[in-house]
Amino acid sequence: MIRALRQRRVAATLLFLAFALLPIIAAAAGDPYLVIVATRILAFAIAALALDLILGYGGMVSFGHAAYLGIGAYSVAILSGAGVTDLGAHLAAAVVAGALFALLTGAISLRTRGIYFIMITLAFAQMAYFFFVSLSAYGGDDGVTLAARSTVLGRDWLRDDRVLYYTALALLVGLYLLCVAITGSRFGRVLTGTRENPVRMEAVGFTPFRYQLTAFVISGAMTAVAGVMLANQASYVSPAFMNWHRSGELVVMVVLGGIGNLLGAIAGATLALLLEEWLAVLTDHWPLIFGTLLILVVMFSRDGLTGLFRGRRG
Amino acid sequence: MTLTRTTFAVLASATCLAGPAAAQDDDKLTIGVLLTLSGPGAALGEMARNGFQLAAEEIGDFGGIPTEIIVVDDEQKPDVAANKARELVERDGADIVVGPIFSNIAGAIVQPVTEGDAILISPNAGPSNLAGTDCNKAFFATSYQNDQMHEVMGAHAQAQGFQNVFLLAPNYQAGQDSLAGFKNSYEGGVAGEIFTQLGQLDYSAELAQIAAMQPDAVFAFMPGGMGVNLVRQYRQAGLEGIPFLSAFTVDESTLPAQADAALGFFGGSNWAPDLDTPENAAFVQAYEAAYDQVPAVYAMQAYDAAHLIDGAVKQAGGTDRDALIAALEDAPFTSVRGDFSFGPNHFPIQDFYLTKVVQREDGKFATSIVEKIFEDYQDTYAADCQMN
Amino acid sequence: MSLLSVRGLRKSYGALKVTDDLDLEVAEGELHAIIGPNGAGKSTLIAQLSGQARSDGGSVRFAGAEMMGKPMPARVRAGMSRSFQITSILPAFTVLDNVAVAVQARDGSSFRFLRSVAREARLNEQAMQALAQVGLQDRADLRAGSLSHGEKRALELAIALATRPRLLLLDEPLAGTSGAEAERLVEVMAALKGRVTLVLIEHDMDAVFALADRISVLVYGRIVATGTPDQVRADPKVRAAYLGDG
Amino acid sequence: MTSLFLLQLLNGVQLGILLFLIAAGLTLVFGIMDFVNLAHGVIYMVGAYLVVSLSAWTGSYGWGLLLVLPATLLIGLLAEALIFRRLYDRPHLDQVLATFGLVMIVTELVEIIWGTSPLLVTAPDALSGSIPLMGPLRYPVFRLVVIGAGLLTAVGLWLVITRTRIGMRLRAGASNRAMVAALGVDIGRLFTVIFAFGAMLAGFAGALVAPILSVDPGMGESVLILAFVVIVIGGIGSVKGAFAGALLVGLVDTLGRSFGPIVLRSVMEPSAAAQTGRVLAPMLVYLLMAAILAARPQGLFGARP
Repeated sequence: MIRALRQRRVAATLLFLAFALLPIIAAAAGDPYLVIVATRILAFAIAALALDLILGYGGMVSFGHAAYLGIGAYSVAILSGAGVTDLGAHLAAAVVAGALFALLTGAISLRTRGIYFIMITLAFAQMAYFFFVSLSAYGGDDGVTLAARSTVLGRDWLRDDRVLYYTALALLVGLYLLCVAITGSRFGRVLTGTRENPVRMEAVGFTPFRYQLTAFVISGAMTAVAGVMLANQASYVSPAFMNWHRSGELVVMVVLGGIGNLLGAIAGATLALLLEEWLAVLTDHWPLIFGTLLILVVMFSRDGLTGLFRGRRG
Repeated sequence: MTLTRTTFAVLASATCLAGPAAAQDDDKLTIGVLLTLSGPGAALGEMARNGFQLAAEEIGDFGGIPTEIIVVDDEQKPDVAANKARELVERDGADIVVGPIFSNIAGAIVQPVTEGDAILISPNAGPSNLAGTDCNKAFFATSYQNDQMHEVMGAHAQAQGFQNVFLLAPNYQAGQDSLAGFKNSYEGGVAGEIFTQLGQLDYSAELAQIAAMQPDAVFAFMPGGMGVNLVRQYRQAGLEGIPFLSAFTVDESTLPAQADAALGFFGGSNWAPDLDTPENAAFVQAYEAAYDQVPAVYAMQAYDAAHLIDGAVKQAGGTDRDALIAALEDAPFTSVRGDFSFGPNHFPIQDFYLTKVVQREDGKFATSIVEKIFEDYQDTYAADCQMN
Repeated sequence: MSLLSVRGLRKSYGALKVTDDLDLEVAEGELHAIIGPNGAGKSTLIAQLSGQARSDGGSVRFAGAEMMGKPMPARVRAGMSRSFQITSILPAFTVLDNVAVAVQARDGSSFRFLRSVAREARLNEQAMQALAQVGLQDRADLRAGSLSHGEKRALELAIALATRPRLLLLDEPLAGTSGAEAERLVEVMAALKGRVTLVLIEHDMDAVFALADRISVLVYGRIVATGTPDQVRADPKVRAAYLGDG
Repeated sequence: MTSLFLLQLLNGVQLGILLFLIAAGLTLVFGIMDFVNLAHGVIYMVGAYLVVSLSAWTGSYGWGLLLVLPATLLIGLLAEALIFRRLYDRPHLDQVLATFGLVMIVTELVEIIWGTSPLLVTAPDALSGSIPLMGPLRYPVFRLVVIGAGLLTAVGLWLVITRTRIGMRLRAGASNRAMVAALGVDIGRLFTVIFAFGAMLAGFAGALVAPILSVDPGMGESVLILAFVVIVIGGIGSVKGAFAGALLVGLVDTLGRSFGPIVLRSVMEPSAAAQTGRVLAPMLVYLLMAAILAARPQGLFGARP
């Protein structure tokens, strides 16, 4: 137990250190584009982390988490359009909007179980998708190009790709630590217990719904933060951010890294995006390989790709 | 000329070993082609790729300079496209990016390309903001401004003296722009105006309303699969007595699936396969021989884009960006469309036609020019363009 | 004064009346066993009393307060805990955490997000006490799923005890246990007598007659007899229900 | 106005029946096998593509349609044996992922085999026209065929489920899997049959709508989510529920689209009404679903969990 904790701390330190050194390596290799790809990876890692909180620890398979990416992204677009460019304001708006949407849809979705829950979260995400598609004030389906990235203290520091990258990294590390704290807290224990055996939790006096809904709201708000970073990275926002395929990809990331493993979620996001990028270069027909890989992982490994390797070794 | 696809692995190792690869040296021209090659819109992207490839094979080295062409797929996802665009410009050192097909992708890639010191040439998408207030000296379109096709149909409806036209478009930005464009040049009455759901399958509810109202004509903007559904259901509902005017709804990308259901339906366009110029005849013949399909405007515009680049590089004598932009503004090439020049907003000034779906002697379906509606027509947004 | 007072409790599945106008009084401090042939509705009764299953009608008063309509968690917080016939634990948790989470349920709010729960000594101490009561203190750090069946039954009991109930509803705590394991559990229950009010459903008649202060006999959803073990043993209605004679 | 309303009602029913055809197979697999199958939409798409190729090969749409049935049944059997069989006892999450992978694979294969352009298959001439209804209103003959086929499927399914031995097992399997196993029914075989049958229904639906709808690589996706909404509203596992849910979604969508703006205009000014209508219309069926699930989490005809 203690050893596992220490191992996790070492792994986390190494992973974040690697991320921290990446821009320096990229600069040395003369390939600044790496930083751009990596920023995108960080944004998705935040989203995967948030999804893992409810999926891995809460046992709630949300198939509509892309909606929160979109909500976060549109928080940037809408506030920027109104002249508010501050990153803090964008983050705050995204967190509030994401939490609110999660509260409303979660309160209905969590009345259901199993397949119903998967389907209803998917349907709510579609609803959000169509809402933004028909919202012509913000370009509808065409989306909005951001005039500039968010500002910090009125300065346009984030224009520099590396500053944006380190901001995203700082957010990721902060949210990772938050998730570690949450999963180890009283609340986290109730959440995990509910995933294991909801009737047992009721029989000792907990009302699972409240804890699940709270976790759902936290996760939604966190995913919206990822949306803010994604919008800044792409300098562009559109309803395509909340396409249901995106929701599927988020679940894939969490599973690739091994569910209920916060570092795994980050690793899964990294792996999935690199794989996508790499396969797309290898062949036009990359979905063929990606899909096959996905099926193999599901059929032969319980703990994602990391488990696949571990399993091989014995 | 070498036609390659970026290999991430190769690039990654190359950049690690060889250092900066993004150097823009004058003895090599790099063209990135960023099109939708997977997903529901892939058919259009493939046509454009084919058109560009056909021209590239004719040209060889663009402007006499060794040329590398890198083709990438934007997956019709704006954020993916933005990244691929940056990759093309910053990592591969593309001097020119040709793309995209869809307007929503254009919004996502125009900044990464133009701020990365490359030039963006759109073989199809022509959103109003890029033609007007957000016009950009490093952005060119070989296509049209989106509204123009709709304005053609509006003018036609006006000329026909229609008093009562029913309007139909999907509920998204391009759909709303399209109906606005139609009404720019049509002053008669509107029998009804319906925005359908994006990707809608079944149009019977709308068709029932049309049947009940018996308008003089229907104007529809239903690109891709939606157009296939609408056109077939329109015919099956027995409405063919009501003239069907459209834009981007019956063209060579969808006609194989619409076939005789679309016969006699009207469209507005800047071109049709039977446009009578020698260059066009050669292009259509070569294209059909190479790809066994009738080209649509997307293929034609990408074909023109390649020849435009060839001419501009020749005139500029290299890949210097400012010289290239200046050369591009002169449009130093012969378009298959005949007369072609750029307006101050870098959108074409060209002729527009009323087209009609016909079955050719070889049994294939194509659009055919009925009459010229606008001559040397410039879009209405050019006035808003303050290019610096 | 009864701690638990049940009046006219009803529940049916379709035409089948599982609980049929049932009355039951459980006095504070007693160990009240409920016996009856298979299918008499014993487990359903526990489910209804604990709030897990909805009742069609009647009244369940606990310590003077009406419990009808309240969900299970609320009844637990009021002081009514239960164990399950089919072992219900958190298999991936350690034995200690299984109990500590029950302690946590009545010890302040669980909407605490940042402080590490593993370091909350008070929770763990109380959990250890509950484990000691059932003799599992040596097993505290094992995964609960890895325990033997008898140990799981003991853990189940420890979890219920950790909620500090005034009334404990035990649904066949000895189900599936071996002789030695059963003996241990009977000792534990004997030790609890007098400190906690117990309602015990059990098939092991030796255990029931050894432990119970009073016994109620449930047949087809009704209590047909209530009394001391000796009274029940002598009751002809009970003999009829069990032996089919008389 | 009244006749238009009646026609729109008919259109709503027709859309509903179309959705039912797709949802029927899905609800069997979801409900009885407790299996999340995202790949249902692509099987529907494959059915449509196959009918295009088979019609061209046989020279007749009718034969093509008939041949699609065994073909998709075979595809169902194959997919079940290779992949799905291993996933029955897995958590829903695994099923979601594996079938998500399958969606990627099949979509890509379809693009490789048939290309990305929309394809065409035409119904026989006798069925492609329209018949006069009231006044200027006409109704396409093929729509009537679709309605007829949908109703036949519904009745056929109802007969199979209520009147046959296998149907009895299906019903029992939906309510209690362990009990059916205890009765000595080979659950594995039963599931193979249900799955292949579900695939065949999906393929049939795809083949049936191919003459009205665009046959393109995106067609499976657009109906999949609507089919989800239908079966969630109706209650997962209930064919009756799928029928009711499909009709409800069809009617709400069609009537909402055509008469919603009129209703809105009566309570607000025209431009605001147009804007509101535009935003609300695509969300309508999802709002309907949310409302129904808020009141009945198990759907209209679903068993209480």
